[in-house]
Order: sequence, then C-alpha cells, then structure tokens
Amino acid sequence: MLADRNTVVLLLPELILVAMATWIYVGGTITRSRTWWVLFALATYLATGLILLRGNAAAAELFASGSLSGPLILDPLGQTGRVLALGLGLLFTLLLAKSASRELASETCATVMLLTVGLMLVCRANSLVLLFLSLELISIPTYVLLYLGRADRASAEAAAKYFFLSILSSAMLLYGLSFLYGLAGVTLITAGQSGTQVVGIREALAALAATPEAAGSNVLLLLGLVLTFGGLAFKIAAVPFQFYAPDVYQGTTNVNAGLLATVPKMAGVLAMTRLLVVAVPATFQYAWQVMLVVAILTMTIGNVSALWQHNVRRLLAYSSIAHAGYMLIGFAVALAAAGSEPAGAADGVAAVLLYLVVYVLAAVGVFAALSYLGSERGEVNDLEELSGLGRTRPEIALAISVFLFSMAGIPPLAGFWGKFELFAGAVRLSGRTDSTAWVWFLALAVLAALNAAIAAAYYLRVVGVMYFRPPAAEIRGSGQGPLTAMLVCAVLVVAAGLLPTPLAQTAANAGRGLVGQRVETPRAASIGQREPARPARLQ
Amino acid sequence: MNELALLQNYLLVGGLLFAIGLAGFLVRRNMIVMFLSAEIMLQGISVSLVAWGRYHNDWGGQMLVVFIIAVAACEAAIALALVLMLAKQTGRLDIVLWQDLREEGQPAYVDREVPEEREEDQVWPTLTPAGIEPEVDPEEELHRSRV
Amino acid sequence: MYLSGAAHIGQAVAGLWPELAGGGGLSAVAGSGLLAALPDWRVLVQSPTTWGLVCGAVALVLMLPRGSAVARVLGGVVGLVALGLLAAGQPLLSDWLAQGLFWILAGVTVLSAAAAVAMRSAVYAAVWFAMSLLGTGSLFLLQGASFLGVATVVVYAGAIVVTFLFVIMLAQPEGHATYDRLTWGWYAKPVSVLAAALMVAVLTTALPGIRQIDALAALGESGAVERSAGVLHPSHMARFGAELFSRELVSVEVAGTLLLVALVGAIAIMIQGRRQAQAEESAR
Amino acid sequence: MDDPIRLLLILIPALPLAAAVLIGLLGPRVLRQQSHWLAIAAVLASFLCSLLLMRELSFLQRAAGAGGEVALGIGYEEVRRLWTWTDVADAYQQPRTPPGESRESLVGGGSRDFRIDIVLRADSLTCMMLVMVTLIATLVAIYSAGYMHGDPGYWRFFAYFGLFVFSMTMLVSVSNFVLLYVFWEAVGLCSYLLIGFWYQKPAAAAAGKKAFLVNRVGDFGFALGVFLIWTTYGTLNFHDSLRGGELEPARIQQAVAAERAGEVVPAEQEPVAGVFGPLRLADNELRPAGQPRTSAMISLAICLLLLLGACGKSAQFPLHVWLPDAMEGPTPVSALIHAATMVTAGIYMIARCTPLFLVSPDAQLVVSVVGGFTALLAALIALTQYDLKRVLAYSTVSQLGYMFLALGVGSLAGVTAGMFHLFTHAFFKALLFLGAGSVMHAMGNVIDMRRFGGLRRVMPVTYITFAVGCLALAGVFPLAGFWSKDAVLGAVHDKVHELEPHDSDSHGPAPHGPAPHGPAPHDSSPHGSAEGGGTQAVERPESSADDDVTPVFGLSNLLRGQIFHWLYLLGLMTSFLTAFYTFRAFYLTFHGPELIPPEAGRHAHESPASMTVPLGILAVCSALVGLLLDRSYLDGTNSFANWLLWTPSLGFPAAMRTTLPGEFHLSVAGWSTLMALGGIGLSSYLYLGSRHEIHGIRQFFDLAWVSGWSDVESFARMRQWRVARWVRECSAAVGLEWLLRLVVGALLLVVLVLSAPLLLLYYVSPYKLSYHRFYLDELYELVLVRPLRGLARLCYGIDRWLIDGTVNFVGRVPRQIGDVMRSLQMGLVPFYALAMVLGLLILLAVQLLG
Repeated sequence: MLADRNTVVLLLPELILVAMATWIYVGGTITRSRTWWVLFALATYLATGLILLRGNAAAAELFASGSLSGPLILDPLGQTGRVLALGLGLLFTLLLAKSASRELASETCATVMLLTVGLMLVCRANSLVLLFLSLELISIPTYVLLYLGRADRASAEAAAKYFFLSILSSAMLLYGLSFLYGLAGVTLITAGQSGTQVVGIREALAALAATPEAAGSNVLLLLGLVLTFGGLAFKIAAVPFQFYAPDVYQGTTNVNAGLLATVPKMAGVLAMTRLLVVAVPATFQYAWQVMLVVAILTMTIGNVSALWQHNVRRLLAYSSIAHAGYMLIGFAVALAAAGSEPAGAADGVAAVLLYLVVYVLAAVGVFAALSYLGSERGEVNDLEELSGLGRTRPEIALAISVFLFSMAGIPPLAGFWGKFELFAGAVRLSGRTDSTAWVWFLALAVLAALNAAIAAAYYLRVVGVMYFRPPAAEIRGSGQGPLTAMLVCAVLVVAAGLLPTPLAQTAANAGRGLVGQRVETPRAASIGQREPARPARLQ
Repeated sequence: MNELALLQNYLLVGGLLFAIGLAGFLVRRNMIVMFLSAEIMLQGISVSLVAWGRYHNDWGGQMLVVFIIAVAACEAAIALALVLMLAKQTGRLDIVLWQDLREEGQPAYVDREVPEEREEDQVWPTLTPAGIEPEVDPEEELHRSRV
Repeated sequence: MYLSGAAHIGQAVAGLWPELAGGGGLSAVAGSGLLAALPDWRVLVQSPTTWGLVCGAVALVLMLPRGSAVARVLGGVVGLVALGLLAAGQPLLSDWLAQGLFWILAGVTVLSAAAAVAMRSAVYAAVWFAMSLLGTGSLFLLQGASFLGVATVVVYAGAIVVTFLFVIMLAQPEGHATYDRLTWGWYAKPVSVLAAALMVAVLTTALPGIRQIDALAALGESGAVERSAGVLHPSHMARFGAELFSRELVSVEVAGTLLLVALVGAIAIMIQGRRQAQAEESAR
Repeated sequence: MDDPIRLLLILIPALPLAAAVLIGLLGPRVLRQQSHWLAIAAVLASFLCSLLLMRELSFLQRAAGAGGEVALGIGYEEVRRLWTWTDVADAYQQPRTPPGESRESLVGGGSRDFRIDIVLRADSLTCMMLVMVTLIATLVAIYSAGYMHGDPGYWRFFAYFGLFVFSMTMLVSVSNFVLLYVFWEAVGLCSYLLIGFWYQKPAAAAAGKKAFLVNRVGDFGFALGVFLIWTTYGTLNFHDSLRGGELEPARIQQAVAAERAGEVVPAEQEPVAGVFGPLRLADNELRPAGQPRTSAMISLAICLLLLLGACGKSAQFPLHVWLPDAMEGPTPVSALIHAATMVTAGIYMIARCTPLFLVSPDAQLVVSVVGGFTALLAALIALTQYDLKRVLAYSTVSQLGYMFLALGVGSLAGVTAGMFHLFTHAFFKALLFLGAGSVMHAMGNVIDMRRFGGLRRVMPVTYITFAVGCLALAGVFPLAGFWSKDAVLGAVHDKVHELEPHDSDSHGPAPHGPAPHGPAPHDSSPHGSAEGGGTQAVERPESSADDDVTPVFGLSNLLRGQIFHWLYLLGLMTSFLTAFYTFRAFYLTFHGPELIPPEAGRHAHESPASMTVPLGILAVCSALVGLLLDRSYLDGTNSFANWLLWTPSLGFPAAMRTTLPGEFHLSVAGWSTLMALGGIGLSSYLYLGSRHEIHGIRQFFDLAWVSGWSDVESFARMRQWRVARWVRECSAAVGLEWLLRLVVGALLLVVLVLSAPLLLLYYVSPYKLSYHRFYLDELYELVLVRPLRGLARLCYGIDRWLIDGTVNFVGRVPRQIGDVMRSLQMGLVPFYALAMVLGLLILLAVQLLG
C-alpha cells in the first residue's frame, strides 16, 4: 500500500492518536498535572471518535467500490471494532483519572492511548506483519502499565510474570505465523472482495487444499494452526494458557486488571476470527474438535476454580477465563459449520462478537466500580471488603450486581443475550444430526449450561456479600472518572439487555461480512478430482 | 542450488534453534538467560521465515524478520528495565523468587538441595585491575547473592 | 514411532466401536488424512533424523544445569553427533561445498545456541548468544538476505547483547549464583527437553511433505497474481527498501510507535522503580 | 395519545415503577419518612386507571356483543404492543404436514421466529386482577404509612412496595409466557426482599431464603412447562399476531383468509396463532374432533409442570411450607403479597391456561386433589397454632387450596367460582392480616395469642372489623366468603353429578338441566342457542370432551366422580374447620380476661387512623362484595362470572360447552352454612366460656389418657384400690398370695407389651400432629435436606477415600502426579510456561491423532 490520500483517510484516527500520545509524552515535562492530561486525553478521544465516525462513512464508500486491499482491511468488523476500541480507551482513561500515579500521569495516559491504537489496528490488520506488530503494540504498553500500576512487590511480580509468559506466547504465535506464511507464500490474510488482483492466505490455502497433493502439507498446516492458536489463546486466557491470569490480576491494580480482562481478550478474539476462522479454510475440518475441548476445559476450570476465591480480582480472573471458554464455543460452532453452511459459521462468529462486547462492557463496569471504591491508601482486594455495600452505597452495589448478573447471564441483561446466542448456536448444530458432530455439540451445550449454573453460584456469592452482610469497614469511594465509566457501562449493559437487536444486528453484520464472503479460487473448477477423505472446503 | 533442499535444511535449523531456546526458557531460572532463550527462539523463527521467503521468492518473510528484530529491540528495552528493577528488589535474577502470587494454601517452591560449589564453577573472566578499587558497602554486600 | 503407535491404538479403538468413532466425528480425519502424511514407524526407526533428535535431546539434557562439567563436555560431543545424524537425514544441497559451508554455519549457530542456554554464567551465556547470532547472520547471508544478515549482527550482537552484558554486570556482579546451577524441579529438565524434541520431531516428519507445496504457483499460472519478485535480485537492498517503505509502510509506522512506547516505558519503569524504593525506605 | 386503552395499560404498571425508582433515588436523602406519599399517590392513580380501563373495556365488550358475530363465544381482548424485545429468526422448526391442510401453518408448521414483544393485554380476567391488586395495594400502602412509621428502612419499604405493585400488575397484564415468567420471578424477588426486610433478624433472613428456594422448585417446573409449550405450539404468545408483530385483528383475519385461499403471503404477513388466541380457540384448535393435535401425554405434562409452578407460588402441598415462614416479613407485606395478590398468581396462571387444562381431565383431577388436600391439611394445622399471623397464613393456604379445588373442576362454573373466591378472599384476608397487624402494632410486636387477650375494649375498631373478616372467612351469610365458598362447593357438587353414570334420561338432566338463564354473553351467541334443547346431551362434556382425548391415568368416570365426591365432603369438612380456627383465634385475641404483654408498654391503644380507615374500607368490601356481585340466588345471574366470561381463554366454544347453570344450590349453601355455624358454635363453646373445656378437649386430642394407661405406676396405684386390697388380704389368708402375685405380674407384663403402641400414639397424637404442622418441615428435613447433606458427605468421603486410598495404594508415582496437580497454580513462572508448552503439544497430538 503506497502512501496516498486513501491511506491517510483510513488511518486518520490512529494517526491523530499517535501524534497526541507523542505530544502527551513530551508535554509531560511541562506539567505533570494528572487532571490536565486526563482531560486532554479524553478530549482527544472524543475528537478522534467524531472523526472516526465521519470517516467510517467515507470508508464505507471505498469499501463498496471494492478497490481496497492490503495490510488494512475495510469491513464491518474492523469498522465497528475500532469504535469499540476507542470507547475502551476512553473508559480506561476515565479510570486513570483516579488511579494513575501522580508522577507518571502523562506517561500512563499516553501509553493507554497507544494501546488503544494497537487495538484499533488489530481490528483491521489484514497482513501477518501488521497483525503481529499491532498485537505487540498492545502487549508492550501492557507490560509498562502493569509495572506502573502500584509501587509494591506484588505489582512488580505481576508485571514480571506477564512479561515472561507473554514473550513465550508471542514466540509461539510467530512460529505459527511462519508456517502459515510458508504454506501460503504471502503475508496478506485475505484478498477480501477484490479477489482478482491480490491473493491472500485464505485464497492461497484454499487453492492448496484443492490440489491433489495437499496431504503433504497437512502436518505443517497443523503445526501452524496449533502454534497460532496457542499464541492467541494466551491473550484470551484459555486453558492451558490461562495460568498467568489469576496471579497477574491479583497482583495488579483494579484498573490494570480491567485492562487485562478486556483489551488482550478483544485483540485475541479478533485475531482468532481473522486468522483461524476466516483465513485458514483447512481449519474448518480439523480445528473445531480442539476448540470444543479447549472451550469445555476452559470454562470448567475457570468456573470451578473461581468458586474457591476470596480475592475479588482473582475471582474475576477466573471468571474471565471462563468467559474465554464461552467464546470458544462460538468459534467451535463457526468452524464446525463453516464446511457445510457458511451462514452457520457467520452466526457462530457473530455470537462470539456479541458475547465479546457484552462481556467487555460488564468487565469494565465491574473493575470501574472496584476502582471507584478503592481509596488512596489501598484498593479493594478482598471480597469481605464489599460486605454491606448494599446498605452503605446502594447505587454502587446495584451497579456491581447488574454487571455480575449480566456476566452470569440473567435474562433481562445484556449477558443473557450473549450466552443465549452462543448456546443456541451449539444447540442448533447439535440438532443437525446429518453431521457427525452433533453428539459433541449436544454435550457442549449441556456442559455450557452446567457451567453457567456454576458461575451463577459465585457471582451470587458476591452479591450476597454485598447485600446480606453487615457493613464492614468504612468504604467510601471517590473519583468522578471511575464513577462515570461505571455508569456508562451500567446503562449500556441494561440498554443492551432490553434492546439487544441493534447490537446483535451489528454483530451479525460483522460476522456475515467476514465469513459470508466466498473464496473464489481461479482454478477450483479445473481441479477435478478431490480425495474422498478430504473434501475441499472451499465455500 | 536445490531450493527445496535448502528450504528443508533451513527449516530444520530454525526448528532446532526454536527448540533449544524453548528448552532454555523452560529450564533456566536466571531471568536474563530466559530472555536470551526467548531471543534464540525468535532467531529460529527468523531463519525459517527467511527460508520460506526465499522459497516463495517473496519479500514477506524478510519483512516479518525486520519487524521481529525491531520488536525484539523493544522487548529488550522493557525487559532490561524490568529485570533491573526486579533485581534491585531481591538482589537476585532468580525468577523463582517471584512466586508470592499463587493459589492460596499452595506450598511455595523451595530448593531442596543446593549443589556444592565446585572448582570449575569458579572459572570466571578476570580483568586486569585498573585505577582505584571502588569502596564496597558492606550492607549492600549482604543482599547481593553469595557465590 | 510415537505418533504412529498411538495411531494404531486409535484405529483399533475405532474398529472396536465404530459408532463411537463415527458418531464422534473422530474417524473423519484419522488414518486417512493427517496420519497418512506421517511416515511409517519402520521408516522412522531407520531414519538418522530420529536418532539425531534423540541424541540432541540427550545432549541438551546433559548440558543444561544440574550437570557436571564432564557431562557438559559429553553433551557437546553428543550434540555434535546429533547434528551429524540430522545432517545425514537431510537432503543434499547442490554440491559438497555448499553442503559443507551450510552445515558448518548451522553447527556453529545451533551449538552456540545450546551453549548459550546451558552456560552457568550469564555473561558466558550472553557471549555464546552473540556467537549464535553471528551464525544466524551468516545463514541469512547464505540465503541471500544480506540486509537481514547485517541487521541481525548490528542490532542484536552490537546493541542488544552489549546492553545485556551491562545489565548482567549491574545486577549480578559476582558471577555464578545458585539459581544458575539449578532447575526448579526434578521434572523440569527432562520434560522441557522432551517437549522441545517432540516439537522438532513433528516438524521433521512434515519436512518431506513440503515437496508438494505449489499453491502460489498454481494460482500464479492464472496470471492474476501480483508477485513481488526478486529476493535474489542483484540490487537486493534497493528492492528491499522499496518493499519496506511501500507495502509495509503502515507497519513501519507501527514499529516506530512501538519503539517510542518501549523507550518511554523503560524510562517510566525506572522512575517507578525509584519511587518504589523510596516508598519502601519510608515504610521502614 | 388517542388510544386510551394503550395509555391506561402503560400507566397502570408505570406509575408504581416510577414511584419505586423515585423513592429509591430520593428516599435515603430527601424523602426519608415522607416516602409513603409518593407510593400512595402512584398506587391510587394506578387503581383509578384500572377502573377506567375496566369501564373502557366494558364499553367495547358491549359494543362487540351488540354487533353480534365478531367475538361472541370467543371473548373479547385488547392487545397492545409496546416494542420488540427480541427476534430470533427461524428459531423453531416443525416439520410441515403434507400440503392440503393449509390450516397447519397457523399452528406452527414450518419455521417460527422466536419473537418476544413487550405486549400488554386488557381482557376481563386481567382487568379484574388489576382492579383487585391496585385496590388492595392502595389500602395497604395507606396502612403501611402508619404501620411502618419510624422504621429505619422506611423508604426502602416503599421502594420495594412500588416495585412489587409494578411487577404484579405487569404479571397479570402481559400477554406472553416469557414475560409472564419474567414477572413471575420479579414478584418472587420482591417477596424475597420484603420477607427479608428486617434482614437483621436471622429468622427473617432464613424465611426469605426458604421462600426463595421452595419457589425455585416450582419455577423449575414452570420453566419446563414454558419450554414444552414452545416446542408444542411454536409460539409463546397468548394472542394472535402476524409474524412481523402486527396485532390488528382485521389484518390478521385478512392474512388468515389469504393463507386459507392458498395465496403466498410474505413472511412478515404470516399469521401466528397464539396459544390462547382467538384463531386457535375459535376453531377449537386445541382439541379437534377425532385426532387431538397434541398428544395426551404432552398436554398432561404441560399442565402438570404449570401446576408445579403454581403450587410453588400459591403455596400448595407439598410446596406450601414457605408461606407460614414468610410471616416474618412486615405485616402489610403479609397482607398484600402473601394473602391477597402474589400468592394468587398461581391461580391466575391456571385460570389463564384453562384451554390447556380443558384438554387434560387428568391434570384437572390432579389440580383438584392437590387443592382439596391442601385445604384440609392447612386447616388442620391452623387449629392449634398460637401465632396469630400463622393461623392466618395457614388459613390462606387452605383457601388457596379451595381455589385450586374449584379450578380443577374444569367447568366454567368452577373457574369462575375459583376466581370469585380469589376476589373475595383478597378482601377479607387482607382485612384479617391488617387487623392482626393492628393488634401486633398495639402489643409491641407480640404475636403469640397466649400472651394477650380480651382486647375488644382496647381496640374497638380493630375488634369490629376483625369480626367482620372472621365472619366472611367462615362463610357466614351474607358476607362475601359465603357466596364464593358456596360457588366453589357448588361447582364441585355439580361435577359429582355430572360424572355420575346416567341410567335414564329422566335422571340425567335433573341436577344440571338446560340453563334457563345462562350467562349473559352467549345467550345470544350461535353456540348458546345450540346449547339449549335436546342436542345438548350429545354435547355434554363427558361425551364430547372426555372421549376424544385418551385419558392418561385411565380412570373411569365413576371413579373420578367418587373422587370428586370425597373432595366435596372434604370441602365441607374444611369449611367447618375454617370456622372453628378463625373464631378460636378471634376469641383468644379479643375475648376473655384482658391480658396485655409487657412489651406493649403502658398505653396499649387503638391504631392511628391511617391504619383503621383501610380496615374499615376492607370490612365494608368484605361484607358487601359477594352480595352485590352474586345474585344467583335471585335470578341466577352472577355479574362477576358474566364479566369474567368475556375473557378469551374462558369464553371459547370448548369451554362454553362445559358451562353449568349458575344455579343457586340451596342444599350446598345449607350444608356449608351448617358447617360454618357448627364450627363457630364449637369454638364459642370451647373458647368463649371458661378455659376448662379447652383444656379437657386438648387433653382428649392430645391422647393424654394414653400416658395414664401406658404407665406402670398406675398399676402400682391400683394396689391401693379397696377391691384389690381385699382380694390380696383374702388370698393371703388362704395362703395363695404367691399365685396372685404371679397372675398380677403376668398381667402387668402383658399390659406393658400392649402399651408400646399406645406410647407411640402418645407421641403422635392428633393434637401434636396439628401443632407441629404434621411434621412436614421435619419430614422435608429428614427426606430431602439430610439425605442431600449425607450424599454430599458421602461424595466428599468417596473423594477423600478414593484419592487418598489410591495414593496410598499405588505409591510413589501417583503421589507425584497428585503433587503436580495440586501445585498447578503455584505461582512459578517457568512451571506456567512448561504447562503452556505441554498443553500445546497435547493439542498437537489431539489434532494429529484425532
């Protein structure tokens, strides 16, 4: 992609954010006022948001003309994801208004801003190079933020743990990417709709699968897939890559825990969608079983372990692990359905995306509330510290309950729809007895429902502590920023619960935009014979 | 040259480097050596990528390697700062010291047997002393690791 | 053999309970698809690659910490043997000269890497790592990736390793520490080495299959594929630069941003570390 | 808005909700002790809206009735859609039946959207419930302002209160099973919050938990029932609609016509027949002649699952145990939620689902049996309780059982009787509870009847109103309870006769002859006209209704008739007991020597006006409502039943066929009055006079004499009897004393052995059974709680045993593995890394081998 006007138009929000972040870094030497830099960052986000929304319309025109392909992709998922990423950045900046350390406020704000840029780029990365770099642009600021969280030993330990395990996971991811690249011979992920001029991994691998000698490359493809999955599964904290999560969440601040629970998870899910579900057609055949087993293990281990926790962040860490498991259900459904009916695959991906949004809202909300309740001296750590919150701060307790109930999937809230779509996908697939997978998906649906019940137990325990225990120590809470963030999340969660249709529609559009596109292979027609054991999965 | 044979050979070497780095990362306890091992893994990946790129006659592999080097530099910067700060707190580069955050009730890992110091372990490069020998603070000496 | 033995068991199971395997969708790929790509166990036993891997694993086990100096030397020797076996299992390059040059460079790289992870002293480890980097750079040069060869040496060996040495000197001024001579559990070393060896084993079983990879060529025939050719072009550097600053322009920008974050982040970590030290001071 | 019904339907729940939200927001800081104004105003406004809605609806009904053919025989409903909640396309697939049966698509052939609209409905049943709920809620709100005065959680109480009224009004006005379930849960939640209102009291917290848990069991059944309805009918709406959510009846008719004509309609325009919609009901869709659309098993299962839900919410055996404990909540709550409104949700639901139950006579039988049994059981328990509120609570359970009994009769008369009883019961039971609350208020929260007495001079207003309530509950002419109870018993009585085998024509129609003055709405309907005359015998339920569905239980009509006969006797018995325990409580509280507990302080006094005025209003209502509404004794018209028959789920042809004449049963009335008077008389005899008789009768029912007989000492005392002494002296003189001793010893042994069952009897005397609530709580503890706990312990034990045992048995290797497993999350970075890599390898292996 050459630098032309289109590039600038497409990247304008990111460019503005990078420029402003640099300015904040530099300006930090002029004044170190936390309030000032937070306000500045908020203004930047809002301005960028306006530009982004206007730019989306322009981008839609470009998209319709079908003239674009390259490292940046233009599709509904990317465009919506950017808005969401920007919103996340805004929310976390609001949280920083209270919790950023006074000396390093400008650095913290700007680092979060660059992290947001990374997330926005992940949403649209269409090349292995850019995807890898964007993921790193999320990871590296995260290391810094983890260490900046609090000046104590636990925080340092959390940063060290996350750092070392994260570099291992990115090595895995890279090695996997190297195999994908090696098999396809291009770094572009998919050619999108302008398929005639460019070839991406998706098209190349589809063509490869259609060649009669493809069996030779299967093991390599598999290595690539599993290694890539491992690298990304670390980001979403799926079993067996979840070990870091409880320790790191516990050691760091509530804001950082919120960051870890949402941003890498979103990035990982998006990258998985782009790479595993969309780009690699052969995955459809092999990967759903692994996804399914990992999904079951992840949600079970997450939920069962969470039952024993006393530390709020540790509990939420296990809960976030469990949510990763739920999301993998959607991927398993998408992969299993992709071979025979693309609509089912699109639904599966849409369910994951819906769940992701719903989960992110609730998670940010909970951590915002916890951050609000913390004082200058110490944060909320233990579950007991929340006891009696229902009497001392009923509105905060109500908000936390709303978030937890949403995570538990209690009907009128947003989380219910997320779970509903996911489980419904599995059930629908299990109803299609013509495929061999139905037993597995039936089991998956049953186990998922069981898990939802287990999860409700510990969420209710938190609610019970808040409402049915006598108030413990004085817990006051302060900070306009976290309060605002919490309220925004609460309103969104309730609104999305009452009117899920727009959100579900957006997710469905994004899913359809991704999976619905057909892979056209120029020679598909001429390659006549296909091995009976491996019917080519082209559509 | 036989392109296919070249590719296979390079992939094997890349895989070996990756595996050696992986084993080092898993076995070693020194944080710096762990990081070095991770870099060795990245080296293995780079070798594979360059080989693939040559095989396909495509620039993508080399591009990815350039950026891997850039990212490695970034990670090194962070790693060094982080490791230095961690080492300042404990006086050691041992990753196993950082295990306070764990599941409640789990026993901490402690070394059962510390091996005896042997002669050959004492081999250490020495520099010819030059200038004035710095004064050593005995207190600081205490929380340094003993040999 | 490990894979194939399990596959036999799997097939036996599938034979015993066809409805289980069929209903579960397990047999969809078993036997016919992926496993067919793996060689037979007899071939594996006769293959020098297998034994090379075994020797390599043994060598690594011998060299890694909790081994004596004798074991380390022995490990080095076994490692050489392993490399030889592996080399014997690989297809020949064009001529003996190229073959010899490649395997000497590869040997230097791999053995230096092994030494880097095995050294008790972090300083030695860093030096061996630099050595391994030189080997990698040479391998890049051999591939025609001259820019990368130079960049690796300059950036890694020239900058990163030197910084490392500084940090090691700062953080660990007295050489060997107990934790450099220990692993963290009796099972750590064997299991880790086994895992690493298995990964290479899977890779080696896949290597012969690369023969058929022809996807882009297949697509390229239709003439609709845009290819950026010329990794071996005489003006390699110019083409490299053009590629880097046209197609990967956005990535370059992102990498620049990354470097900025890393720079500021490192400084911020230092400042925070100082604050922490002060906080602990005042707490005391 | 130009649509008054829509506006009213929205306003009725919205006002209390707004009040609740406002109180919740402003309560703690601004309103504090003035919170009640907002609640009272909102609920009162809501009540007025309900009345207006009723008026509007009756105009519309009359217009429709005058028009003739539109809605007659199907009822009349007004449904308004607010917004779409969710819409999942093609969620339900049902194999299409062969083409030709074009009607099939209405029932759910092909695909259906899982579409949930927020839809409110106005029909007679809903209106009646709305008026009742809001009226009682208004009065209770006024009362609470006095009762809760000074409570630290004052605002909280009214916030919950508003929330409850919102949920309850929504519960009765929604038109969809999912929403019904949502608000079913919502009222449960409010009940939970209000029972545990004084959560500092451990008993209150425990009672709240118990109510919640017991209700879960019922809700589980309800949820399953809803699922089953969805899979059976392919829709969850009560009403008909088009697939796109359109509700206009004309458009629906048009679409149906198009569909029948075989035209291809767009997906949006496909008609969807609601579960109780006119489309399904009008053509008797639930029970087509010859081949039932749904199998008998499924319809029975749906009904029983719904019944389980209703049992939970309406506290029927065996899920009744939560209601008495729920009395730990504030008394106004008991009056509103646990006597008048929420507990009737189950009744409402079953009445709403009448079309479903009509298909399954077995389910109806179960409903009746459960109701009748509960009524008797609760009445027996109520006999001996000393806690005034608990007596009333058991009485509520018993009366709810009455309503179930009536609903299960399965004829229209039964349903209307049940609902009528619900309506009147709401007044007098609320009155009684509020009266009890007034007593409690004056007595310093003492509720044990043994600790106060003779309060009639202290609290005259409460005394009089309570007396009215008691008379109404006992069913004394002409108070409200008399009419409704008579209707219930009459319905059962008719059912008995209906099920009796008819040996001759002359005998047959006698007890339920052709209706000379049938219910008004369908007097002019085509169906009504077909009902008269000789054809009627063919259309009797037992011939048409019961034959085309295969009964699952396989009971003969004769047997069912006998069961209903016993149920009838049970009902009479219960009415006797009801009168007895009501007046026992009344006398213990208000008569006898004046006794005031020390907690009351020096000034036990009548309650403030805010409490007595609602009492008065309720007393007037309790006295008059039956007399005004039920005039069957005069001309056979029951205006309440006539109004109710406009409900679509009651007024459809299949239901109309079960109409029995609204005849005033003099014999039934006579018997029940006799029973009631007998009960009152007995309790007056026992409790009004000296308490000696009480003691005596208690001794009798407690089988106190058994202990005398089973005692060895009494035999020792017999030695002192003159005759015995004489015999002994004589025998001693003869020298045969040893023989005598032997004989007496043997006799003693025999008596000892014989007294063992008597001893048992001593511990389970009728009195003790009743006093300890038939040991049901203990039974649950024994049968459910303990075994579950034991099972848990067993599992734990097995776990420990298995793991430890295996470890010890096999030795070192598993212990090492166990060590690894235990220390998985041990905080060690390299270990985590190793686990990640191993996980990766396992995934790889699974991929390769699988």
